[in-house]
Amino acid sequence: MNFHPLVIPFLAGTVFLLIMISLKYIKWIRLLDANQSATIKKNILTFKTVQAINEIFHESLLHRKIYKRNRLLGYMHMSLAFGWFLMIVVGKIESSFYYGTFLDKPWLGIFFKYFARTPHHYFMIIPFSFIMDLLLLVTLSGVMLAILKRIRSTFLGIKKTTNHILLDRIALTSLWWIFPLRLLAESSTAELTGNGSFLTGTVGHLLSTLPVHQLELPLWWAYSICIGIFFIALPFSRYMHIPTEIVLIFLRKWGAQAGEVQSGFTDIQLNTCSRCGLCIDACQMNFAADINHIQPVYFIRDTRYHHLSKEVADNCLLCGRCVEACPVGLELTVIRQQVRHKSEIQGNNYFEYNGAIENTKKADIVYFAGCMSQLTPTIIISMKKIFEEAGVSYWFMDEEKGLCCGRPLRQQGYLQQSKDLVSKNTQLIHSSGAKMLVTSCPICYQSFKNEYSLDIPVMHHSDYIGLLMKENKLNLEQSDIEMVYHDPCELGRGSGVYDQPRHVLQSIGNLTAVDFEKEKSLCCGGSLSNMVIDSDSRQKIRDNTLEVLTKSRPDVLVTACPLCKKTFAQNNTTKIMDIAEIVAANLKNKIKASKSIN
Amino acid sequence: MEIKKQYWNEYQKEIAQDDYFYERSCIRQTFFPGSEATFLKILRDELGKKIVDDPRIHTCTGIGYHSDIVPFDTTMAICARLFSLMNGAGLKNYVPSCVTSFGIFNEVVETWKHFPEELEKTRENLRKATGREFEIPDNIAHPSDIIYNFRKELSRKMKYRLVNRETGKPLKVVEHIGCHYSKIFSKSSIGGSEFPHVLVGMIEEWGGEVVDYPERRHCCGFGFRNYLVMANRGYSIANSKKKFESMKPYKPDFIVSNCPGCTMFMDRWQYTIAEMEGITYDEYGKGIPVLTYEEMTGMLLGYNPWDIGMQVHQVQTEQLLDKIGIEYDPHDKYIGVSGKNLGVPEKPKNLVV
Amino acid sequence: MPKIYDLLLEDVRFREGLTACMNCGICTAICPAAEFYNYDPRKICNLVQSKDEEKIEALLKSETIWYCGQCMSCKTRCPRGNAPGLVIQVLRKLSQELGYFTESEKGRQQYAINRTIGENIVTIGYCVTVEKIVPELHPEQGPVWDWYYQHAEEVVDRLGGNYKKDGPGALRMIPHESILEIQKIFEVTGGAKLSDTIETFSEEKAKDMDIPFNSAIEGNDYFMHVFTKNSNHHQK
Amino acid sequence: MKEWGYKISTPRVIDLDKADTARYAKLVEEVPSVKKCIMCGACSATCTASNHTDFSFRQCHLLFRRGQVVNLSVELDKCMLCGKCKIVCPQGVNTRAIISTMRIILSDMNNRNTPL
Amino acid sequence: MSGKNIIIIGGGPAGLEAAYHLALHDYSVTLIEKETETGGHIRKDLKLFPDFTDASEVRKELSDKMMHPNIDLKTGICVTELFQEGLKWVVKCDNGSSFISDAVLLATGFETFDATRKEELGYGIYDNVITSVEFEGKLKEGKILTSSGRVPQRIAFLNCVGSRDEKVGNLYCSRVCCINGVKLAISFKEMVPDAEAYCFYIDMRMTGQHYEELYRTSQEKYGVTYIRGRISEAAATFDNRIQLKSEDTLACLPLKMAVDMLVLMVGMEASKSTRILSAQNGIPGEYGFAAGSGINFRDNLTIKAGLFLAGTCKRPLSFQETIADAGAAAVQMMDYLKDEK
Repeated sequence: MNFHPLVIPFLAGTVFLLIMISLKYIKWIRLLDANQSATIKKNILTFKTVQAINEIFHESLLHRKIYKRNRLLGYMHMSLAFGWFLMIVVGKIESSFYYGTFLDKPWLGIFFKYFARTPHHYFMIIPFSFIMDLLLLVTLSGVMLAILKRIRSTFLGIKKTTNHILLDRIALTSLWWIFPLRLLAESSTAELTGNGSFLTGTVGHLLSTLPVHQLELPLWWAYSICIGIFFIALPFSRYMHIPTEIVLIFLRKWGAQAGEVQSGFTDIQLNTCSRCGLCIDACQMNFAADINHIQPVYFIRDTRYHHLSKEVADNCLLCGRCVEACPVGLELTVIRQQVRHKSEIQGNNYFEYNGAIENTKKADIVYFAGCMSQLTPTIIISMKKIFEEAGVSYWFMDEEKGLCCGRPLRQQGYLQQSKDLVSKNTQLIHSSGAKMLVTSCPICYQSFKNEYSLDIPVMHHSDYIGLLMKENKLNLEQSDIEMVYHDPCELGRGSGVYDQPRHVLQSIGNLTAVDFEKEKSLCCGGSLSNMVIDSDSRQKIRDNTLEVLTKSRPDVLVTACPLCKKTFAQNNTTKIMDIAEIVAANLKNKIKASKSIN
Repeated sequence: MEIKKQYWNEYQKEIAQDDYFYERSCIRQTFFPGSEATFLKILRDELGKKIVDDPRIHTCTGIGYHSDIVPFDTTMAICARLFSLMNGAGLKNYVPSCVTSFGIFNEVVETWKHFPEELEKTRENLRKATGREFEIPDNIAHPSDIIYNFRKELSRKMKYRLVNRETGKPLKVVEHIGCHYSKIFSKSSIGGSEFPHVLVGMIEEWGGEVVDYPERRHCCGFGFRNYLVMANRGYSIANSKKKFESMKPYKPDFIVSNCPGCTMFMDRWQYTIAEMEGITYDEYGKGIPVLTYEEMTGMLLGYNPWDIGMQVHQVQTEQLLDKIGIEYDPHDKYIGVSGKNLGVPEKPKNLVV
Repeated sequence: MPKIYDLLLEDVRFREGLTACMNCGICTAICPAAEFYNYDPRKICNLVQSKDEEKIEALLKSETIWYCGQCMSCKTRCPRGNAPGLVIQVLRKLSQELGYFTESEKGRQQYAINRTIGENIVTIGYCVTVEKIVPELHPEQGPVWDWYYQHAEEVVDRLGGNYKKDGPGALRMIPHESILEIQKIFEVTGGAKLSDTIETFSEEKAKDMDIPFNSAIEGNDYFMHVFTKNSNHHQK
Repeated sequence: MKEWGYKISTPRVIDLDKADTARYAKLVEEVPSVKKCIMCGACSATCTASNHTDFSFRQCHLLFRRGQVVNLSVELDKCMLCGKCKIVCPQGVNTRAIISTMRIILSDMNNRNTPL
Repeated sequence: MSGKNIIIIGGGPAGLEAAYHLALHDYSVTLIEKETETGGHIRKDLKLFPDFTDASEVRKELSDKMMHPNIDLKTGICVTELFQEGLKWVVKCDNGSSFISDAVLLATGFETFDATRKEELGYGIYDNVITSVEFEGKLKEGKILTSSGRVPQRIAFLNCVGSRDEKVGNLYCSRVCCINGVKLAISFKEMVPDAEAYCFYIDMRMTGQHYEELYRTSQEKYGVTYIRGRISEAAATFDNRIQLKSEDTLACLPLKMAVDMLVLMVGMEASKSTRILSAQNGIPGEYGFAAGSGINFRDNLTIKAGLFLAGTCKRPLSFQETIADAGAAAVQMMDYLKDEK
C-alpha cells in the first residue's frame, strides 16, 4: 500500500506553501526598480550564477558565516537545515530504491518507514536506515541546541535573544516537534516491522513496554500535522527567510542593490531576515543605552508587517555595526533611510539663497572642512598649517559661507532637498578646476564619495595626510607618545578607511590596539543620523565607548571626525585630538604648530 | 473705583479761573465750528468769564510738526508768536482748542524748562523774524479742563441730564481722551495718563455712566501722516475699528471726545466701515453718535442742536436727542445762516440715517 | 560727513527721547503702528543705541521709520523714561535732510504732506480748512461732508463761524500781516529750507522713477503717485 | 461701489486667545526636550543657513509655539539639518528633531487642509 | 553675663537670627517688634524658594531661638525715636517706653511695592489683578479662586513691578521676584495642573543656588510658559477677565491675551521705620534703604559707632542671604563691644 489519509496534512501544507512562495516571488520580481532589473538581466547568464549556487550551498545549508562567528550556533543551524535537507534527499532515494521507481508518490520518502513495512525482501535496508537514523540524530541535536538557546541563550554565547511574535512561536514549536515525533513514529513502526536501525530500533525496543499498536498511527498523524502546520505558518513567519534567502543570494550575486527608495528588492531583504537577533547584541543602543526595541530585527519585522512606527525608524545611529553582524548581509542602514523618505515634504528649490554663492578661485585642491569642523577650529587651523607645510595650492571652500554637504538631509529622507545642495556644491567644486577634494569630515566624505558624482578624487584628510607623507611633503616628529585610534563610523565601516590613519599615527608615536576596532569599532554616540535619542542615552553610549577606547590609559585618543571629537570632548578624561591636529602638532622643523593645538 | 478716585485727586492740576486767551484748532474749526462757538458762548454767557478770540491767531503747526514737515525750531517760534499775541492782550492763561496744540505747547514749554538754550534760540528767532518778544504763559489749560472745572456750576444750569428718558437709567457713555492730552505729560492731564478724569468728571456729574472697555486707552488711529496720505488710511481706520469692536458689547449710547481729530474720525470711520463691510456697532445700523464735549455740554444746557452743529455729524445724533428727550425742529436741521434750506445730504448705502 | 549718530544727538528731542533701552518691549506692546505694520519701536531704539552707522543709515532709508503714528503712547509707559516717538521724529528729520526719505515708499509721501499741510500753513495760516478737504481725495468724509463742503459759508456761519471774512471767528480770513510773519518765521527757523529740501529730492526721485512732476498739485502725477501708492508689503 | 483708495489693515498681533496651540502640543509630545529651550539663540548664532539668509531657528520655533505658522514651512525649508545647533545648545534641546517634526506637522496640515 | 546690652529693632528673620547669636555670647538682647508676633514677611509665606521648605518650619526654628533667657522680646510696640547719648543709645517707643543700650541693630526690613502706583496694571481697579503677596496668601488658604469664585484656567505673572522702573523711581532690581515668580507658577500648576501659567519677564535673574535648576524644572516638568516682554497695560474684558498687552520681544511681535488672573510680582522697598530711623541718625542710603559704611567691608556698620544694620533694611535680599547677613552683623557687634570700654 502507498497511501493513507495521514499524509493529507503534509500534502495540504506543501501545496499551500508552494503557491504562497511562488506568488511572493512574482510580486518581488515585478516590484524591482529599473537599475536592479537591468543589472540582473546583464549578469544572469554569467559565471556569477554558479557562484550564487555555491554561496547558497555554503550559507543557506551549511551556514558558514554563522559557524565562523559562533561554532555552536553555526552547528545548530547547519544540523537543522542541512540535516533536514539530506533526510529529504536520502529519503527520496531510499523510497525510489524500495519501489524501484523515481516517479512514485512524493510523500513516500517522508513517511517511508510507515509505508515500507515489509523490508526483508529488500537488501539496501541496513545502510539506508542507518544513514537515515544518523541524519535524524544530527537534526535532533540541532533541535536540542535550539531549545537550549531559548532557555539559556548565554550557553550559545548570545546575550539577548529576539522577542518573537505569536506566529513565530507557533511555527517554531511545530518545527521543533517534527523531528522528535518522527523519531517516535518511526521507532514504533520499527518495533512492529523491524525496519529500524541503531536509533529507531533501540528507541523502538524502549517503547515496547507501551501499547505500540495503538500508538503508531497517532504518532504518524502528529508528525504529519506538525509538518503541515509548519508549512502553512512558514510564509507568514520568520521562516520565510528559508525560501527567500536563496532569491536574495542570486539577485545580490547578479549585482542588485537597494536604491534610495523601497522596491521589490527591499521586500526580499525584509523577508530574508530570520530574526536570529544577532544584530541586537551588536547594537550599542542595546548594550550601552538599554534601548532594545528598535534593533534591525524589530525594525525589519515591523516594516515587513507594515506597522513600523516613526520612532523605531528614526531611533538609530546608522553606525552600521548591525550590517557587519548580519549573517545574511542585509543592507540594514540603507533600508532605514529608505523608510525615512519624506515624500510629503518634497518640493523644489529649497535653498534659494544658494544662488548668491559664487566662486572665482582656482586651485589644485578644494578643501571642504564641513559644518562640524567649524565647531572644532583647531582642526581647520591644523589643516591650514599642513597645506602650507606641504606647499599645496588649495581653496578653502567653506571658510566663510559654506553649505552643508547634504548627507544629514538625505539620512532623514529629505532626498530632494539633499539633491539641491549636492548640485550646488558640485557646481562650486568644479568651478575651482581642482584635481582633488579633501574634507575633514567623514560625513561629508561619504557624501562626496557616494552621493555626488564628482569627476575628481575625494579624500578624507587622514588619507590625504598619508599621501603627502608618501610624497615626502610632510615629515613628522617621532616620539614615544601613547595613542589609541577611534574609527569614525562614516570613515571606517562607511568608507572602508582603516589603515591609512593608522600608518600616519605610527610615524608619530606608539599606537595601541583597542578591543573593538575597524569593522567592529564603536560609535561615539554623537551620530547625526539619530533624531530621536535623548542626550542622556547619547552620553551613556559615549561613556561606554570611551571606556573601551581608553582602557590602556593612552596619552591621546585620536579620532578623525570633528563630531566624534566634539562628542568625546564633552567628557574628556583623556586628551582627544583629531588626526590633523596631532599631525600639525608634530610637524618636523619648518612651521611649528602653535600651543593652541597641544 | 476707589483707587481711580485716588489717582484723580493725585493728578489735580492748576486751572486758571478767568481771563483766557483762546486759540482755535485747525480741525475743530473746520469740522465742528459750532463746538468752538459753543465753548465761547458757555464761558461768556453761562459762566461770565473773559476769553479773548484774537483774529491774528493761527495754527500751532501741530499737524505739520507731527507729520515731520515742520522743524521743531519753527514750531517753537510759531508757538512763541502765539504767546506774544496773548501777552499783547495782557493775558497769562493760554487755552488751545486743539489737543495736539495742547500737547505741543506743553512739550515746547517743558523743553524750554529743561534746555534754556532752546528758549534763548526761540526768543532770538522770533525777534529776527517778527521783532516780537514773548513771555511763557502762567497757565496752559485745555477747554475741556475748563468745562471740567466748572462742571458743577454748569450742572445747575442744565436743562437735561445724561439719562434715558424712558428707562430713567443713566446713559452709557464711551469717553475718548486725545492721546496728546494725557499721554505726553501725565501731569498735564486731570487724572493722569491712565485714567484721565476730565471727561469722566463731566459725564458722571451730569448723570451719565462711563463705559470702561478694554481698548479704552487705545489711540483713535489718526496717526497724522497715516490719515493725511490716502494710501495709509487703512491704518487709521483699523485702529478705530479695534476700539469699536472692543466697546460694542457694552452697548454705549454715545461717544464723547475732547480731541477734534478723534471726534471726527470716530464719526467718519463708522460710516466708512459700514459702507465697506456693512458692519455697524449698534443694534439699529445707525452707528454710535460721536459728540464733542462742547456739543455734549451745549446740548444739556438746552441749546438748539442745529445751532451747535450736531447736523454736521455723519452718524446722526437724533437717536441720542430722543433718548434724552431733547426737543428739536427737524426742519431747522439743514437751514443755512441766510435762512435758506440747503437740501438734505444724500443717504449712505449701508449706514442708516 | 559727520557721523549720523552725532547728528541725531544734536537734536534735543533725541537726547530727551533715548537713554539706555532695556528692550522690555513695553512700547511695542501698546503701539498702534506695531499692531498693523511690520514695526517695532523697541527694535528701533535698540538699533539706534547700537550706534552702528551702517544700520542707522539703512534705517533712515527704510519704510520702518515712517510707520509711527505719533500718538506718543510709548512715552507714557517706558520704564527707562524714553520716548521712541521723539526718536522717530529726529530720525525722520534726518532722513529728509539727507534725502534718504525718497528711498522708501512711505518716505516719499512726505512730498504729498509738504504740498498740502505744509503749503496750507504758510498760505492760509492753518493746517487744514474746509476747502482743503476735497471730497474726491477724502471719500471717507461721506455725504454729510459733501453737503457741508458745498454750502461751507452758509453752514459755518450758522454755527457761529466767520467764513473767510475779517475779524475773529472760526475759519475767518487771517490778516495778511500775520501770514507774512508766519512765512518769515519759517525762513528764519529752517521751516522753508526743509520744505525746499523735500521738494528738490522729490523732484529728483520723480525723474529717476520717470513720473511727471510739476509745481502745481493738479495734474501732478508724482503727487498722486505718492499720495495713493500702496505696495501692501508693510506687514512683514 | 465707492472707490476708497485703501482697505482696512489687519492686525499682526500674536493673539493667544485665538492662536492654535495644538500643533505645539504635538511637537512637545514628539520632542519633549523642546520644553527646555531658554531662547538663548545659540542655535541661530551657529546656524549654517543663517550665514546666508535671515533664517532664525530660534525665531521659527518661537513663532510655532505661539501658533504663528503662516509661511513658516517655507521658512523652515531653509534649514539644511547640518546639526551644529544641536551641538551648541546649552540645554540639550533636540533642535534638528524640532525642525523636522515642525515640517511634518505643518505639511500634514497642508495636505489635509485641516489644523491638527 | 557680659554686662553689655543690645537693642535690636525689628523681629523679622534678620533681627531674630542676630538676637540669637548675640544671646549665645552672653549679651542681653532686647528685641522690639512693631507687630504682635515675630517673623516679618515670612509669616505670609507658605513655602520658601528654591527648595519649597515649609515657611512655618523656618518660623518655628526662629521663634524657638527666642526662648533663650538672654533675649527680652517686646512685641506690639513701635520705635519712634533713636539717638545716641554719649556712648549709649536711646530708643523711644510709641507706647512711651524707652530703652538704653550699648549698641543698636537696625533690622527694620522692607515693605513690598504698592502696586497701585502702576495704574496701567489696574491693581485695585480690577479684582483679578493681585500682588504676589496676596497670591501667596491664597496658596496658604489652599484655594486659588477668581473674584467670581472660579478656578483660574489661565494665569499670568508679571515680573519687575516696582523694580527697574524709573516711572516709580526705583532703578534697582529686587533680585528675588524672578525666582519667587517661578516658585508661585510651580505651586499654581501643582494645584491646577491643566491650567496655563505664563511668566512675563525682561531677564530671568536666577542668581541663587538651585534657582536656575528650578526655572528649568518649571519649564520641563510643569510646562510654565515664559514670555520675554513687559506687560504694558491690563484692562477688564466684557466677561470680567483681564486683557494683557505686551510684546513678545523674542518673536518681535506685539502679544495680546486674556487671563483669569494677573499676579504682579511686587518688588522690595525700604520700610517706613528704616526711612525714619536712618534719617534721624543721618545714615545715608539710596531709595530709602540704609547704607552700611562700605560695600566690600563694614557692610553691617554705619557711620554712627554702635549702630549696626542687618538684612533687607540695606537692600533687597533673599531669606537665606538675610540669615547669613544677620550672623555677620552679630559678629561685628561683638567685635565692637569688645573694643569699646
